[in-house]
Amino acid sequence: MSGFDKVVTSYDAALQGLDDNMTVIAGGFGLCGIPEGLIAQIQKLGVKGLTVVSNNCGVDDFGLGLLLKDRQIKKMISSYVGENALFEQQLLSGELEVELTPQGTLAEKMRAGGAGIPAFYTATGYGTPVGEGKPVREFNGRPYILEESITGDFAIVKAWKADRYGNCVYRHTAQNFNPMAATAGKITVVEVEEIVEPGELDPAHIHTPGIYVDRVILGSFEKRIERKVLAKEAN
Amino acid sequence: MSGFDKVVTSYDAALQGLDDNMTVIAGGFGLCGIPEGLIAQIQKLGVKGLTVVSNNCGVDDFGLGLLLKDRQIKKMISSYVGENALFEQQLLSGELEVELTPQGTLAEKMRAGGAGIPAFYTATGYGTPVGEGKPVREFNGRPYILEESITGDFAIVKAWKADRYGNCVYRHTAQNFNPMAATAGKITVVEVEEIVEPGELDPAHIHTPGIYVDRVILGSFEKRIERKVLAKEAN
Amino acid sequence: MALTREQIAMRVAQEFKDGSYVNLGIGIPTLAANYVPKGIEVMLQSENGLLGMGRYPSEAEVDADMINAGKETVTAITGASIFNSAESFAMIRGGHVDFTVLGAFEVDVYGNIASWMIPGKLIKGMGGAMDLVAGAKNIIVTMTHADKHGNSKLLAQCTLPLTGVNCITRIITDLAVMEVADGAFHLKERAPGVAVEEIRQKTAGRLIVEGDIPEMIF
Amino acid sequence: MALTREQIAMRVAQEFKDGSYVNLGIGIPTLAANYVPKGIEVMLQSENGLLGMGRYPSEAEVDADMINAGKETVTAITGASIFNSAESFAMIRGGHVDFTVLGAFEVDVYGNIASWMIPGKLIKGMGGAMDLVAGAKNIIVTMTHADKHGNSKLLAQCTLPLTGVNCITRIITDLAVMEVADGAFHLKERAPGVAVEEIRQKTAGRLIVEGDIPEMIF
Repeated sequence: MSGFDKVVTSYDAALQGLDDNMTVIAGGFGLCGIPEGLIAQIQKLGVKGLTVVSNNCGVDDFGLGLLLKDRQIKKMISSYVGENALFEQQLLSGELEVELTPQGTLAEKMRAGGAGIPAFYTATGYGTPVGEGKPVREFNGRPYILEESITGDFAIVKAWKADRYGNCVYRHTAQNFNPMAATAGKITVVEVEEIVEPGELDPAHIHTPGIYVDRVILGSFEKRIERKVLAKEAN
Repeated sequence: MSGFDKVVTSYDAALQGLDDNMTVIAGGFGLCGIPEGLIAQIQKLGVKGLTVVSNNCGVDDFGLGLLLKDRQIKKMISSYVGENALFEQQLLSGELEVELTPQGTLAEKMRAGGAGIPAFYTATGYGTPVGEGKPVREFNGRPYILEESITGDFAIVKAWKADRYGNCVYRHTAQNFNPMAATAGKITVVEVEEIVEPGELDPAHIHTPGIYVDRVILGSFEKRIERKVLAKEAN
Repeated sequence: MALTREQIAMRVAQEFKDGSYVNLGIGIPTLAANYVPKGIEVMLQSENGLLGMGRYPSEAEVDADMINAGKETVTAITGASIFNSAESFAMIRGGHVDFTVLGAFEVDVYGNIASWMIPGKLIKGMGGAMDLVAGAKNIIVTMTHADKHGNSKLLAQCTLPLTGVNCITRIITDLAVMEVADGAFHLKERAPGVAVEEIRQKTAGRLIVEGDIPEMIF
Repeated sequence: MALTREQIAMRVAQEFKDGSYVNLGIGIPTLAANYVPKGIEVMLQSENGLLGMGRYPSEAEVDADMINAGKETVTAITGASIFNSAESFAMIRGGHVDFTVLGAFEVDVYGNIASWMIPGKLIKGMGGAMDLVAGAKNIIVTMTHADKHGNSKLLAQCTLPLTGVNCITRIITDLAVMEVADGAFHLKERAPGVAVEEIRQKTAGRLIVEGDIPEMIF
């Protein structure tokens, strides 16, 4: 099935077509489950004016923080951006625009984008700054706000294993936003720890079916830990 | 963790609280992945005036068709009800109300019901009888209709395996509507082929986390096949 | 000569591009899977939750838990994935399926399609058809050009309850291949031996014929 | 005496019912996990996609792919499930989590809560807090009754940007347990040795004190 072979062998090929002012949706939660090599490649390409949709924006010297450092990001759509001094500077100086979005709404916006749902109602954010200017409608006596979906020119995703058809599985909590991001990119690129042959992944337990995936690249990962906390007593 | 032990040992206990005029959401696609024992128990209980939400309504003498036979169903919300002569009779005689809902909209309505999304926009059904009377809104120049979510007093679900905490996995295409149904019941009851101990199911590959499940019962299944079609040449 | 069901299916299969994801409706559309041209590979999506649908099973392979959207026993190819109905229609509604092929009672010059209900007769329901026509990137309608009484199914305006609006771009009948655009059917190919005049006669909606219309090649 | 952080956490833990699913915010709420009463079992949900969060790992168990919503390394209990963020917030938004415990800057008599932003200072974002207060069945706010300058955090109306409206029903501070209903705080318990008068003084919003107010029991 060569027509379905999504594997590319260089980061240049993985992000071919990425250009200035595009929207990039990135998987990951904090530094967990982030497509490290794809982020590095975006840094290397030097594209500017990006809108980046990601729950967080990395830290100063790792993850999406690298793109902040090089001033490649025009706008962030995130739920929490608190681990980043550069972010603070660029936000206060007006260089960086930020659209803070509740975490669950952000996840649902990505899912909706991939699923052809242009908008949905949620109680989250009603009566808060998040709800300002958004249509309100009552259902069963409770007010809800209308939230629109998100799609991107590119989605960059980190999976554990993928087969050549682009079927992916994620490891532990490195799953997080990755499956939704994968559905919402016009071009979806997945960076993985291991490429397996079709049939090696159990069909009933594939997290991201290959239909969502355009390119798969074998990466290598530092997997930096943001907050290492240990049990007080050893087991 | 006895507080989380969802296993019940009788069908009476499994459907305790089910009463006349309630809404029941049922998993299954055709006769595939249907909670056979729970349906039989509803028949035995003889409750009347039910609204049943299910993609199909079984066949004349099996699945939800049994509840039609005993005139227990007041209203069906389904996408396709074409395998059932009784259904036809009751519909034409005005005994049975039916709300035909596109299959993808039906699945999304159940998911939304479980996920606290009261309504969503979809292009499906716009300009057709399905869209009549529903609010319309344009996004990027295309019209979409507003569809409201569905929840039920009970959800009846068929899974392959569940552990005592209610974590479930489904087998092959018997998954279908079951995971969405499981999220959308005030009381969700899962009938399974096998009960396993917590830890036996891989945490990353659980289809329905136990938080959605109230009761688990070990069933036995006939698994009738609706259309057995064989390959022309033997392999 | 009007095409047989098999020939319509063969012509449909010529539309597929290598590496496409395809959802095939019941009937002629399903037959198209048998005629995918050499060198072209497609992956079949079945809307009950299967991507990578395979052939029908042998007696030993029959499994009640493994069916397709037509409720027939089926197998999965190596590299298939299986998922729930919400995920399946997220794929469909989200435009990730490249081709949808389905039958119809009527199609009109605005790309409207009626395929699920004939008032007065039994209402069986739309199943996944409304989602498919609302979501797929390319929709191909297959049908006979006229019904058994000779009434055209290609209309100025559909008369039956619609399945979807402004969504059909390509129609393959027993007589012709047509595109739908700008309020008209555009004749692209005719069945071998079928005259343009016959197609014109059997097309009730506005038909545009530009230049020489080639015969289909099989 | 005002309660310590640990004592607030202990009192919070008394709220939990056996077999409940609980989401604990950062800080005092997280401490509550250490004080769950004997005979009561709760399962912890972490909104990054983990149901059945366990203790912190040993050095050998540390895994970069296994973190909680506070981005700390963590473990899972036997019988846990792990899922994506959309599924995690489907649980939260859909009302499947029984208890949410979180801190706040301010709460008012209408059950409004402000907990995520102080204008003029850095905006870090709301994370999952807005979803949690919109979705959970029972929300418990933990905080000190007044700030370090003695200003009440229990107001007639919140002054900071809100996290959610009309959602808080129970507040546990270093001085008191209160319910929020009908436009007032209702005093239910006081910290051992703390007089009703002190609570009244430090509560800016309308406080209703009915009958004898018992001391908390630990």
